[in-house]
Amino acid sequence: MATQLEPDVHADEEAFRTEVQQFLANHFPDELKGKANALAGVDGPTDETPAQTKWREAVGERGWGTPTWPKQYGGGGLTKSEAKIVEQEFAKAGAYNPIGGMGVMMFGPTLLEYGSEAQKSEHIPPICRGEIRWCQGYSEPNAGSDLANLQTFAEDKGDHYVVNGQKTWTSGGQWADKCFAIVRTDKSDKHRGISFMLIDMDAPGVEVRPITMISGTSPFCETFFTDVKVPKANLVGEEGQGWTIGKRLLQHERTNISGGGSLARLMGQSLGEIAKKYGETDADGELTDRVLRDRIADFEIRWNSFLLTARRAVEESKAQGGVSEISSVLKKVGTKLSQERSELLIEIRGLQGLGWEGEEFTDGELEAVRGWLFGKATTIYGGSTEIQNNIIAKRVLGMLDHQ
Amino acid sequence: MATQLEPDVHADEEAFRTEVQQFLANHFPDELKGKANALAGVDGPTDETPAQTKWREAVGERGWGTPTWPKQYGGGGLTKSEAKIVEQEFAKAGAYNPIGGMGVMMFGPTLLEYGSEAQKSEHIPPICRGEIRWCQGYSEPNAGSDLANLQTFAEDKGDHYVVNGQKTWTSGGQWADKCFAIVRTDKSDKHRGISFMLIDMDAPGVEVRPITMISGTSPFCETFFTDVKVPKANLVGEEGQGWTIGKRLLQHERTNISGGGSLARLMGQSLGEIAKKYGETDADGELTDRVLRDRIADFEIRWNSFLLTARRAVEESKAQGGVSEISSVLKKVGTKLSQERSELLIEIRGLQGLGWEGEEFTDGELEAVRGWLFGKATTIYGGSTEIQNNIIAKRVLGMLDHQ
Amino acid sequence: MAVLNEEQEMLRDMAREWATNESPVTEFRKVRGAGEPRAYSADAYATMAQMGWAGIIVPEAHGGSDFGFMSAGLVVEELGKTLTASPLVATTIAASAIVLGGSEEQKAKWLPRLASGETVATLAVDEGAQHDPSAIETSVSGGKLTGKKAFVHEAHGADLFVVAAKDGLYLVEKGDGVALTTRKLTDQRSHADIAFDGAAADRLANGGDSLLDDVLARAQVVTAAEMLGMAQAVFDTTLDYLKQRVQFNQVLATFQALQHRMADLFADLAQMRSAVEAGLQAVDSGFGVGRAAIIAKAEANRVLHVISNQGIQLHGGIGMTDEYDVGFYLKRARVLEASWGSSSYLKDRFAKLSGY
Amino acid sequence: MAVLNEEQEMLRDMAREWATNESPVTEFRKVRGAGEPRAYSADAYATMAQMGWAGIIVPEAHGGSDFGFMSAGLVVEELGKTLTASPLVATTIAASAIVLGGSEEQKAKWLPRLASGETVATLAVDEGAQHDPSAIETSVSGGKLTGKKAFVHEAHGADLFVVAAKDGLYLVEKGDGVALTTRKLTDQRSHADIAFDGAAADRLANGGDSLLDDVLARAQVVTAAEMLGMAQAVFDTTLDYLKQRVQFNQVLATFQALQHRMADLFADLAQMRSAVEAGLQAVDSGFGVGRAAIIAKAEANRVLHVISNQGIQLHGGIGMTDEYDVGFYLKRARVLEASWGSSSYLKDRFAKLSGY
Repeated sequence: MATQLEPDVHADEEAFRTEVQQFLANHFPDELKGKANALAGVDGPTDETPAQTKWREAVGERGWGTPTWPKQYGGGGLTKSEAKIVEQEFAKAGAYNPIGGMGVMMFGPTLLEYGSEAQKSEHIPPICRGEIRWCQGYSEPNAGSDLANLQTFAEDKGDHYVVNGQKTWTSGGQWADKCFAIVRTDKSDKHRGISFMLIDMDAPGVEVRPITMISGTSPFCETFFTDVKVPKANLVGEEGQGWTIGKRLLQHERTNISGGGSLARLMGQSLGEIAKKYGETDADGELTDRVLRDRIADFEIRWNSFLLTARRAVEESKAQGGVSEISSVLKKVGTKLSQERSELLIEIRGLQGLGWEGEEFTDGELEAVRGWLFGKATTIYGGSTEIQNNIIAKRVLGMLDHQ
Repeated sequence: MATQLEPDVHADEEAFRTEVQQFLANHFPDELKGKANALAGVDGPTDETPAQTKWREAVGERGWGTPTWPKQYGGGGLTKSEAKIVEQEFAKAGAYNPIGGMGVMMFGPTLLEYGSEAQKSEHIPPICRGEIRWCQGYSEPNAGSDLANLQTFAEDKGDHYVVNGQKTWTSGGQWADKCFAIVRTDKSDKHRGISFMLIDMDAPGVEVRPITMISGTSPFCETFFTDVKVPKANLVGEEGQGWTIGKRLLQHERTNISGGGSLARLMGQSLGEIAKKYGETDADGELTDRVLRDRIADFEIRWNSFLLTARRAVEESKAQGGVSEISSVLKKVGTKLSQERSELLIEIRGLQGLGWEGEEFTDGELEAVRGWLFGKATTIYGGSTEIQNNIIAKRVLGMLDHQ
Repeated sequence: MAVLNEEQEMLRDMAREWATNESPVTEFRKVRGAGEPRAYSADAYATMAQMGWAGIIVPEAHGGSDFGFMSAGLVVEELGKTLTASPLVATTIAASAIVLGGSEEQKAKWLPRLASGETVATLAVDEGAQHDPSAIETSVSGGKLTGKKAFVHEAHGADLFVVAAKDGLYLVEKGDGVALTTRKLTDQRSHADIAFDGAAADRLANGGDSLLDDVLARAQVVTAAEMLGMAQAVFDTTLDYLKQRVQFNQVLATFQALQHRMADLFADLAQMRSAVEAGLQAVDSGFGVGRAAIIAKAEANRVLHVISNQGIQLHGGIGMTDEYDVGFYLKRARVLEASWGSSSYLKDRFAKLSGY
Repeated sequence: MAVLNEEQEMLRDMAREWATNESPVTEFRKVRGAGEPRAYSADAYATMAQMGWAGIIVPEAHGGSDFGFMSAGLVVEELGKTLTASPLVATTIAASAIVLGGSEEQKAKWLPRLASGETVATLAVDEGAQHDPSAIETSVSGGKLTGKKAFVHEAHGADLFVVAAKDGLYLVEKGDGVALTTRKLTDQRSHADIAFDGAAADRLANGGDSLLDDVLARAQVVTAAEMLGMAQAVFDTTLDYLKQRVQFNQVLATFQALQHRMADLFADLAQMRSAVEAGLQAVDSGFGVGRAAIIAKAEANRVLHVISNQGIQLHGGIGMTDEYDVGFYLKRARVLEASWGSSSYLKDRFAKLSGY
């Protein structure tokens, strides 16, 4: 499908590629090579080294951490193919993208779509520069899967709201500067009584209590709001539009959970290879434990099939110009398989695979245990497997209550 | 727990044992040794050989085919321990019990409990003599799991009813003399509008159409009733009592499906032994296919555990003087396991395990295929697995709709 | 499903229309009723060949359309949906062996006949009840092939056998030294053991050492395509049934426990379709064929097994009757599951290819 | 559950009352918080021993009650329900080795101390991360034992080790030539690798060739009893939670999909209980012990695995927090699943004993 434009595009792209290479040579320090973005995770605070700070600032200035976001708000303003080049060159140089977190993954795209000019100008640039961390104020003790049941109330006081209530599962709440939250502004209408607003985490009346998880980490908080003043300027969209905006944002979350991205990284190493390290092999280099070998192959075949399904969902969506109906199964299947993998990984290692701490365990072993435990959450948050099943049965298969 | 009565009881029992042995010596012909009761199955008509007829008549005359039923109606009138002796001595001699079928397993016990004196005198003796075959008129096309939805209607005409409607899954309907049926006598009350009545299969207006199953056999029929006259004498219990009586009868059915009896026979041969015939073994006599071996062991461990559960249910019921709550899982678990076993049995044999007919397949192989297919019904009839799950969740676990 | 080009869409639509209108399951009932060992309608196969389906993977030079395996899979899937009995799959697999391994002369002789439907062919590899291409005893000496092959698909209608011997694949024509013993399986299609006793054999000399593996990969993906159609049909039928059947004054489809089970099956079916389509595409692209074919057939085995069982259970009693079609899918399913590699065989192969 | 005699009912009720009132999971939280490698409360264990629980399988002549394994299992099950941290299971297993294999002198010396709780003992068999009694390298020469044992339960509190060497079981006291390396596992209980370097060892000379197998069978059934208590507790807690938690204006327990899952778990739990109780009874009767113990532990592994996972899922987010107890069961579950035989080890043994 060659077109006559190709040579020119190609030339432009090569020039841009050289620019990125030059930038990396000038700004990316060798000592950070192969390191991951400390800001990206939700499970730890961030004390940046001076080198990390410098690298973040350099990327932030260019907007290349959010490459396709509009330049006027601090994004890179790049085309998709340019963004691809940035990604490729960063990868070649072993450089991480220092801009990340929920601001980039969820809040930014949503605000770009629904925010006012003033809001975008205020909030997007610091995200692009990696200066501000956002957290999500969605779930409440009695509004988990049934999110629309939320009770946190924002009372209208003229030029501001006064917010009272409690949020839970606030990811990184203890380290966040700001919170995007859905709150109730009208008690008479379950869905249309919800509004989307932005709350300063250091405002008086905001209290944060980290929740320790079974994995021993505390990536989430309970967040209590007591008479917290929120200026009306911090309402995104209209009053009552929060359910629509909030759900749009959840689509970004779901894509992140199921979307191969983190899962594919997680699955980087073949279970077969790991099993060979921990168990016996025969003269052909095959695992002598044929039962384990069978189970690993069983898993990996299904995992491959899942990757093919994820790819197919993308292709179908592109071709149809809408979301493919099989996208509905990705979260359900991907999270189940990643949990299965974690269980197998532990089992392969026997008791050595159940370490909690201590030098007798490798980092990989300990991480696998934390990952196994923390991974139990993937079938619960972002729409539990049960909710996914309801959605598939009712919306995709048409198994409606009334027909 | 010796008591002083023991010696006498013992002497009595020994005398009875001798009587049974004598009876067998006099009446059981060698040519029937090891044969099964042709009448017991639901899947074939019965052309008895003269020897079979003689043996049936001999046992029928004594009432030993229904050993604990009252003597006045043609039963054996034996105590439980005497009945045990009959069973033991028959087994020793390789003699089958020639009295069987739905009359013995389900209808007889129910009629003995709910029938009038006249009904018992009329219907029980021919059952004890193995002269009459009964079939079950329960399910209808729109009353399967939801049995109470049945529509077959019996109109009161003074001294008789006129029955119109359709039954399905009438086991052995094409070979049966009589049918015990539940029919509607009152359209205004779902449960209390049902009555239990006895219908002659050769009455005018009764038409029977055998249903061919996926296994190729036709053990069930559709039965059509068109203006069939049923005398009021054939109503069992009161009008409107049919649901109670009918459910009681189903308890006998359920016991038969799950109760280890037929299942234990089915499972007689170890899967491991069969697999050794079809697959390679190593020097220790172990299956070289370790994956298959693991799956067989996995199955057999759970099967053993099921047998232990069935035994525990009996022990608990005895000790508590009521039905143990774990009895509720027996049907669900037993039928699932027997289906799993059938699938494994086929898989062990590869394509040789999928024979439909022909001399290149052994009888055992062909039976396994029919059994595999027919066995799919066990999780459907007698209260499907889904119904069992509802019962367990609601009645045993108390997960009620309103609480 | 996979994104198709225009040609493929036309082909798929044509196959769907034909299968739905001209070859619903009642046609298979007729074939079964006739009780011939060949177990297909020659007229129907002639029509299929006229529509070009027997030549989809055959080069244009030899009378085919060369549309490739993805296209062949589309047709086979549609035929699988209605359990159409025909030697199309067998002939396609056999043709692929000639395309890969045949000399120009062999291709010129056979491929046009296969593409036109004039000749039916089939692949004979296994010598026992389990798929095991490493255990071949059949041998050839002086152009004469001797050995026993077990459970050969579509053997009764076949004029040409592609036979695996110790040292490669051979073409053997029906005739002297070729004796069939019918093996009637639950699917009530054509299967036979074949005794070759010094039958004239013509070697497929091209295709290199991997010829047998390459042909088996094609057998796996095309069989998986048939299984995909079957699984889809059982799923669709079951879903329809649940939406119609009322119990306890409620449509079955509204029971949450059944909704969640259908959601599980829907996800399984999505996985199966991705794997099967990727397997077919891999054959066309030539990239990673062996592995992709194993994934395709393994997922087909796994998912069709589950769906064929659940289809029966969710239909309840009527699913157990011969009058309903769903049982036919169950019986055909197990035969295909056991052909060209059971699940454990495939997992063993996958592990081997993955190096563990 | 099994039909109990009066003695057993009293014992079970006493254990249940004590565990519920004196040793709920908050007590384990205290132990965990204290962070000592021994990981149990000495006071609590002293109380348990006073109630006679450390001597349940010890003959009366040696200070025990000789109630047997079924009785020991009842107590262990109750303690498992509340995750009571104690060396009771380890000591019971070690005591059984002395009962079976000890000389009169050894019995007289050790059993009274074990029964009174004065001495804590544990069994050390495995030398790697997987249970494998066929791979023992530990050897004894001139009464001195040398070798490495891995992941020994309750090692930190133990004064006495029952150690498997190539030629049998030996008693080794804490002290010279015995060096512990703490191995902190997810259950945050006491585990350690032990290096024995010429430690004084006293052979258990009775019990015959099958001594190790017999002791391992006892380890399996008692461990399975702990797992049974854990599974029951997770099941009960989850059921309670589902009956209380409201979502979408509906109590979770009324959702049919959850009802059917709980029915499945209830059936699994019934199977597990039957297997575990039969295993304990088999040890007491002496009939079919090896096989019964494998069935018990295999079912315990299978069912606790499923229930511990489902318990988390059905609790939703709060089940993921350290504040809720359900995660503790999950973490302890995997450690016990891997101890004295993983599921695949047990299935291999079962097949061996069944002759295939």
